[in-house]
Amino acid sequence: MMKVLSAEEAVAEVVFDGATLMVGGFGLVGKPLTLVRALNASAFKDLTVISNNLGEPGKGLGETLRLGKVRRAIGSYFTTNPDVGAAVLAGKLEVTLIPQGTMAEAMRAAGAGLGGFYTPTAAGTRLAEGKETRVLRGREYVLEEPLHADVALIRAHRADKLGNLVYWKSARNFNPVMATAAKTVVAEVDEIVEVGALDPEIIVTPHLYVDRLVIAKERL
Amino acid sequence: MMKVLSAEEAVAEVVFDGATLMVGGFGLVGKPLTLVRALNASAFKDLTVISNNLGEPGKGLGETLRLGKVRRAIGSYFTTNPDVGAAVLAGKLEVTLIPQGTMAEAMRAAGAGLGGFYTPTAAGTRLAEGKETRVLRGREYVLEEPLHADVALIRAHRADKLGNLVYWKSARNFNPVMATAAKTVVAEVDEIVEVGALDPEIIVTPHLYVDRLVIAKERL
Amino acid sequence: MKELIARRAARLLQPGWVVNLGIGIPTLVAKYVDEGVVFLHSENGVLGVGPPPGPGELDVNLIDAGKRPITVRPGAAYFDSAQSFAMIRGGHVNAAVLGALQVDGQGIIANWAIPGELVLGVGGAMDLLSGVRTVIVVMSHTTREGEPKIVSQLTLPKSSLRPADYLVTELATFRVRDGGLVLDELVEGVSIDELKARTAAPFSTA
Amino acid sequence: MKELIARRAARLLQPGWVVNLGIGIPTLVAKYVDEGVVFLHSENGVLGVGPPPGPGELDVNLIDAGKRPITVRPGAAYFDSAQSFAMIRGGHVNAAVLGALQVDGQGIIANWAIPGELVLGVGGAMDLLSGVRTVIVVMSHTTREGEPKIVSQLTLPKSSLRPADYLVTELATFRVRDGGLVLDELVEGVSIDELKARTAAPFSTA
Repeated sequence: MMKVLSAEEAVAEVVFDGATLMVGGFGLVGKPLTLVRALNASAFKDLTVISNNLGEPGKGLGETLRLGKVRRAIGSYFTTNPDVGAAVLAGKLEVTLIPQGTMAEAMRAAGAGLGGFYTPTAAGTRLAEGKETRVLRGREYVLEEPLHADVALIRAHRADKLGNLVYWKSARNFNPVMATAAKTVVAEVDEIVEVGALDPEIIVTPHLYVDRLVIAKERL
Repeated sequence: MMKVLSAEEAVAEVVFDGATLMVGGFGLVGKPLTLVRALNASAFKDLTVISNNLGEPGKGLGETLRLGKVRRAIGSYFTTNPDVGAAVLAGKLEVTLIPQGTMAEAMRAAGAGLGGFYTPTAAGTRLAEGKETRVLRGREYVLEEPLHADVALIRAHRADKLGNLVYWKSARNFNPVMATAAKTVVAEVDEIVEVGALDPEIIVTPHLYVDRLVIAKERL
Repeated sequence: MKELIARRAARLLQPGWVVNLGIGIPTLVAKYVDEGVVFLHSENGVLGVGPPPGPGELDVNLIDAGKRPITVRPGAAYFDSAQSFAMIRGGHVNAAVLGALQVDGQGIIANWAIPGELVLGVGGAMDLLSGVRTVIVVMSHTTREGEPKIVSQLTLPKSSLRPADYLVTELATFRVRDGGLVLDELVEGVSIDELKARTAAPFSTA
Repeated sequence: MKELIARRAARLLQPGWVVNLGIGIPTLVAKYVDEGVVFLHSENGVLGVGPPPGPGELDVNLIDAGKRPITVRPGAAYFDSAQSFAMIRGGHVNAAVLGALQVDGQGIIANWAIPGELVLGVGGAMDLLSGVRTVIVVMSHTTREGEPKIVSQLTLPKSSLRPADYLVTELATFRVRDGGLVLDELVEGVSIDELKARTAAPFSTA
């Protein structure tokens, strides 16, 4: 059976100073807000955060940033939080920008044990600078590396007691693929049901990807 | 709304001499048997068939082979059909053997618009001969190309009238990934339901991958 | 003006197409398509986006890529970001309607970065350009200052090696053919001389 | 003999592990594990394989990778072949129990091809070897002709660059450590001299 912990316990168990964290969500939708609050309340620092964006000013991961815990952010769209630009200009934050689809695919590659992949996205643009490119069958591709993390903090709708997960509408987004790409995966869920209560046909994240469960206390 | 055709009509519309076909299924489970029967009854020839195996002697794709329609077979496990070996020795069939996971991943790469990927599978073995290999972060990988087809003949359980698909237990296997990798996809299903009857959370193959529907007449 | 552009862009979409709409003017295109005939894809993981929620229909966990609340149509499907972009890159999305800051005479687009400014967002624009079958750019014909946005040479960083297929402004619709712009339609009341005066790249009229 | 090997291999599996069982002797391992504690993965797309179907339980569309009818345990999940092998390659499957034709003194395995014979099958063996965290090889210690299958140099084509972690035969269990075989357990009644006589590769005893 999967360990069920409070968000504070889970964060204390799996996070460490200097850790690379994946945090699910597209904006605040599908973001593990209870876990992020526990992270913000913790003393952990020097974090690398891989997430599509860094919340809004002072909210969610935006608060993590304000608390000075984030050393590096990897994502596709930080424009909605002006704190990000200010932190970069102040030399407090390093940002790596990746096209959103390349980011998702790099996580999948990590979870799928691949050494890298060639994508047409960003070929010939500034985001391909410094990356190896290659023409294959007449088209230019960029070589992208798998994107791994120490810990993924994800948000799902329901879990069974083994850790099988199903999601809710567009709150699915990066969560299933992050679950495959991190060494340790903590899933924040609305509800934990008995083993066998989820139809095997509809499980999106099978339990072998999940290490800890936390009940969500914060909702949108 | 998706076109619903008889298997004979569908095969006549989408297959052509020299076509590359993906055919779903693991053994006979998840194999589109009605479509394969229609294919066998057709005059199409010089086919390249991409399928995990080539059926059993004289059954399903094994019959396609006996009819002399298959020029080349790409798959991972042909051992269960002795006709395959005989056809190869007689110079009537060319076989390309790929590790099963590499085959599935190459189909996914085709469906996902990637130019290729590095997999550790088969590195250092005979199946990597003639392929580019590369050491990345200390490990040897094989560069694999995407695997495309002209037509995929797949088997699902239920479709809605738009072409959204759900599968049945282990009959899922290669079908969803083949649906992403072929120019034209024909799905053989047990039942076609109204649009809206399938929960958006449980759809495995969204309708944008599917081009024609056929009702299954042959069952295991 | 934006509505005019959106309405004319919508006419380029064929029945049965799966279409991804970007943020800004592209969003307005939804008003002019029949969502039962054209299927809207949102890269955060929805196929079958419907109209905004009415009273009592709001689900804060159901948004589009512009983070606005949406509903879904019957026959919709949810999927994760990796699968969503696999659809996009793999050519399974028929069209994307995107905004742009500049377009050159070959149809190459700049829509993400401004030199000298810190670039902190790219989103899915480059992925859409790399994979969808038809790219429709919608934009005002000139900048707020009246400078042409259709230029012979981009001064902003390009978004992709892949050109747009159509370019719709409040003055005209262009098609990209054989590496050049072809005037497809002039908006009523606009003269070809006016169009040429406000366009800094050559285009042909047939 | 096969049952003895299977029973001893089963003891290497830890509670909570996800385990993939190959065809042949590996299949027998299922009899000696508690499927509520060890989760069986089948590469055709099932996590949570249960016992063979009883009367009235048969579903011809529910099989394992050996194409035998199965049932599933509560908490099982189905997925497609691409996702199944992503799990395998990505290190999410704790262990694979595989048969072998030969193993060398470094634990490198040959289990798919025989020189001079037409090779028409590889299946998922190479993928399993590339990705699962613990590889347990189960095999008879010698060929039917009495020739050692543990050899200093493979004469059959290797299946992977990655060695096995354990090797279980009817005579002994070896662990692969620092590139060599280490004797972990001698089956009761087998002498170390007998083991050495039937093994054509060196092994250490600590």
